[in-house]
Amino acid sequence: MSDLLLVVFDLVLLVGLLGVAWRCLASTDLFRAVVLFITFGLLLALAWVRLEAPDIALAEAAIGAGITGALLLVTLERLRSIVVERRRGQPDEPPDPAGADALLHALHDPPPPRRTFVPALTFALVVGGLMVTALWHQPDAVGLEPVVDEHMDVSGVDHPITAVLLNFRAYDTFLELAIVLIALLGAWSLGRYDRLPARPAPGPILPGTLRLLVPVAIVTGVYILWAGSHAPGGAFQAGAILGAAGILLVLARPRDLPMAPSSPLRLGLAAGVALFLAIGIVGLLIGPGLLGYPPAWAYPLIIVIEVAATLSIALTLVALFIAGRPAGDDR
Amino acid sequence: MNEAAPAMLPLAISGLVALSLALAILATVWPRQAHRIGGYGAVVVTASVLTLSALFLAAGPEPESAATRVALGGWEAPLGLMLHLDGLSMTLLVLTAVVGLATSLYSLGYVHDPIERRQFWPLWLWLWAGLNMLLLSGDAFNLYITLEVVSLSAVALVAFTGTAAAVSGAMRYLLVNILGSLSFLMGVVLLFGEHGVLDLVLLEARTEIGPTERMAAVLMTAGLMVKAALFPLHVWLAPAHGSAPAPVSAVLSGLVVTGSFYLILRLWMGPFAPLATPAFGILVGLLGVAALVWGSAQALRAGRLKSIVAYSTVAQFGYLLIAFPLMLVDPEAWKVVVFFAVVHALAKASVFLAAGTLQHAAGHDRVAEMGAILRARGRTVFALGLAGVSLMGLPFTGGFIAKYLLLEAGLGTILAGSLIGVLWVVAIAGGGLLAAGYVLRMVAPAFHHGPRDAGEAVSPWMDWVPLGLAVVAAAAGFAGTLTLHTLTLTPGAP
Amino acid sequence: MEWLAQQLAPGLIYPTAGAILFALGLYGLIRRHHLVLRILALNIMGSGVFMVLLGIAARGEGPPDPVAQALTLTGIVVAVSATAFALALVVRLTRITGQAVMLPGPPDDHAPVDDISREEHAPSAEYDREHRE
Amino acid sequence: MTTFYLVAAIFLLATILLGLIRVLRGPGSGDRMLAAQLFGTTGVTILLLLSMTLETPALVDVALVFALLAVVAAVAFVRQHGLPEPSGTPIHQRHGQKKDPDDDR
Amino acid sequence: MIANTLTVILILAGLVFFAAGTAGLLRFPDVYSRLHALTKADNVGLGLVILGLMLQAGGPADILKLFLIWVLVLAAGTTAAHMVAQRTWTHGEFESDR
Repeated sequence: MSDLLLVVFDLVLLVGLLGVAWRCLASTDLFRAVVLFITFGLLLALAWVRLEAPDIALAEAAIGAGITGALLLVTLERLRSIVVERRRGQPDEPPDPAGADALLHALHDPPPPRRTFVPALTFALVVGGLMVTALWHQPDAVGLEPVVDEHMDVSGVDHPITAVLLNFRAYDTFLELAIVLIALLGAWSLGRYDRLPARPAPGPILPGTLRLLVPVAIVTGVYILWAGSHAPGGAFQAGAILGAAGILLVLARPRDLPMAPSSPLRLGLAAGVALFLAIGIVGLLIGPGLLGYPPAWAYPLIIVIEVAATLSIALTLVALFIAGRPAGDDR
Repeated sequence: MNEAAPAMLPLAISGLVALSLALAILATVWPRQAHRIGGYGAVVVTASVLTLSALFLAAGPEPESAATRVALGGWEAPLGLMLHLDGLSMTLLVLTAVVGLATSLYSLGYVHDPIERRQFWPLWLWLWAGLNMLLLSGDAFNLYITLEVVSLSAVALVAFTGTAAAVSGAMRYLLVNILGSLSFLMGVVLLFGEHGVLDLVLLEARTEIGPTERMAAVLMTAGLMVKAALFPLHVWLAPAHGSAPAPVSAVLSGLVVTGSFYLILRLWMGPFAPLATPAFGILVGLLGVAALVWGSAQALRAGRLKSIVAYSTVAQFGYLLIAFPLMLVDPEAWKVVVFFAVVHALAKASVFLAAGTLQHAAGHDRVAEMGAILRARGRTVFALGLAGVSLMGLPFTGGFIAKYLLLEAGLGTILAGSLIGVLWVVAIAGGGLLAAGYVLRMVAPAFHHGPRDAGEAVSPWMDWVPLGLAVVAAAAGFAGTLTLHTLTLTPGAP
Repeated sequence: MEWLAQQLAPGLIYPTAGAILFALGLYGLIRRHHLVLRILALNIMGSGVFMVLLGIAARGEGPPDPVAQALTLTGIVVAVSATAFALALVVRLTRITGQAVMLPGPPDDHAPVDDISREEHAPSAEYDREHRE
Repeated sequence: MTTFYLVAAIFLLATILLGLIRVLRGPGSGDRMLAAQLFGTTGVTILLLLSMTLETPALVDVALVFALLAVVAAVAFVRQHGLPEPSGTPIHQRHGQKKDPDDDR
Repeated sequence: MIANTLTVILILAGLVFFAAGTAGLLRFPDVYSRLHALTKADNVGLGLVILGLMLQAGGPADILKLFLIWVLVLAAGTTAAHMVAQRTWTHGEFESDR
């Protein structure tokens, strides 16, 4: 009986997921698209839970609810303020530059022309159809689960996913940290950060809530980091939670962002990657190979790398939210 | 020396990866010295790649067991990641090192502002490290990750100048790159779903012709064709390469696009080898002819120096598509195609660098008004001409050897009875003619009478590096035998 | 009833839904022209790929394949960083061109070429001037 | 017992899909954000029920993270969206808030 | 046995409040009344469900964690409701699309 109910749960969830995704892409108003996308992230986290992947659900929750939603909303606001600034000079400037239709114009995308409808639809249907047929022909389970279990005792941690991430396929995880850093270097190369325009929210409620939430977020982040070695959790989820706490602080007081001098900030940003490579090179010289750990030292080294990675990811996500290099970097 | 070499090889491979990553991190953490780290680092990386190639050749492996596979972290194939070095990746590593060194030295003179140096060099070193790792990687998912490292840093470098053309070109390039990577990743996921293994060599042993392989082949090849700007999916190339800084467009046209082509070749020689059918080959060949004609036509019409060179990249990559049907008939022809890609990358990089110097001197790069600058700067025009000659394929240059061998393979197909072979031969010869057209269009104003104006002073790096690279591109002809010998050391290749 | 439950096992429904999400994102990417919507379409395509991967991992009775979950986690972090960079680029593009829509059309030859190697292009001089007063 | 949790989870999922109507139709952007906030809470509840159904205690951590980060989207919405403050609105004078000189107008 | 029936009753009561919250969200005329529907579903609906789950929870740690979740959701609900109401009150519904 309960597996039939699980099937019902799956169907309702997937119908909701596809519906939200379709409406999100079909909406002419950008804000509605962003809200639908946040809901899409929530339903996606439920899908990962249903597929027995609590780690991924944790990451989707931390990154989807915490980082992507706020990032999209801030981007929409930046687009709006840019469009309003540029229209101030033009003759067809709206009567009140901060008026409703300025908001309308900036965050509105007219429905696409009819002519691209049929080719786009047929192309997408062909690709989707071929993929579904390929997937339905595939045999049953053929994963690497047994191989991972054989080597779990040597991996230094007893949560299989953390073992795969930080020991068996450490090279992928290292490059992933590098990609987060490169994305930030790219955002910084575009120019210095602009003042984050913010609507005033006077009154004690916002600071009060933040005073309650930010410490709890930090404690939760450290707990999730520590739980990573034996239960779902780890560096990326913890980094995303601390990053979200950082974003909350930036949103609360966008004016006085700390003017961190460039070298300590860049050291913190690259700490995860630098430490990972240093330990990897030590592994190359005395251990089993590049990015490998001598078995006796696997657990402590993994913990050190995870702490550094969490710090770097949290800093990088907040810097990506601000999306511009600090003036201190140019001195 | 002979028995020590194979033992040293795995250490040298891991050492090269660690070195290029360490340089990138050092430049990121210490931005004020980033240009010095980049300059000296480029020399060190090139030296280590050359010693690696010496070790590889000294090990003298026979073709079957040539591939050196290094288990990262000590974990063997199905579980861990393997670095994979064979003739094919060794040749392209040396190419990346040579073009990388030339571009780094050129950038020392090109990027002079202290603020911009701090942003340029970390991104460039990450791009170079990404290319090295892409060429050495032997795991399907790891290829996706290295492709992401290469594309993100390449997009950031394209948007570096900050003009409207550069940023919109970079935006289009980023969207195309992410689409290509996702399509590639979906192919990898389908293969993993079918076989449960990610390592390329293990995949090659297990793939047979089935719906999953066919769909994965379509998705991965389409994703890589988007990144390699092969004909039907090349729209993003001209605005991105045309408006990027000169050293960046040299690397993009030379290495990044060639890296994606290398991956297509690696996949179609490995896991997807049984899927290549003659009809598919002819289709790809026809796309190549279309690329050749369209690219050359655009190059002949373009108004700006860099646009000409960017469109010529699209045209020359038409050759690589034409070579695909040739490979189906005569499997040995794949070595010629790689040699052509190497020579093209060297020549294209030097042409872009020379164009950058001319643009710096003139303040603009509209071809019609470059006469005075061309007449005054003989050294750069000579570099432009020498590399152009190699692009055209005149005798004694690398381009000539490559085109000659391609023609030989084309004639082979005609003798083997396929009538379409005539089209390939005509296209290859005609391509050389068209290349002569747009190269001479860039160089011809130098021979007209008229005022000479040296324009703005150019740093010695920017003056001599294009010439050096052009000489190397031309001399690649003499290195033909060594390159083809290295290429034979690729196991699993026909 | 048993056949139905077996057919609708998560190992089959979720990969199918993932493939549909991939196609939906592809459709949205082609149709919509606003850059933020295109970035959302790419994110939805990425989620589709990860759903196929995790759907495959959930096949069979045993616990799901940890390698597939590790790959998905890596993919999610890569997707977030690419999205953040893309949004920064969109804001930069809007600041320069005034609109957040892709500019089709061939590059015009007379656009100003801001060559970073020339002397007059010196952001540090402008920075010093800014910070002198 | 687990079937009951599952029925409850399905019911809550249905309420989310119903709530989507408000997101699609909602005239003001405030309504949409409220709907998203409700979905967050319902999501937390579904996660708790699923943690009992699938017997995986880790899902309580996921619910904890969701509960924690539901605020980020709401704060980002309020601070970053909607019309900027027309100058001289009574709200400032009444609270004696020092008018932020360089706030975006 | 008693615990099970108590849990079922509490969770059912919680579901009623969630249903009321969603119905209120759909039916109420303007933002301010929808706020109340939302916050009811938060604190009472979730509260009852969490109370029901606390009976089934294993050790005291789980009970405290569930309680923490409830407190956090309360904080989130009230903050969001207050700030949206304040923004809407000061200068009208910011209609994003007519």
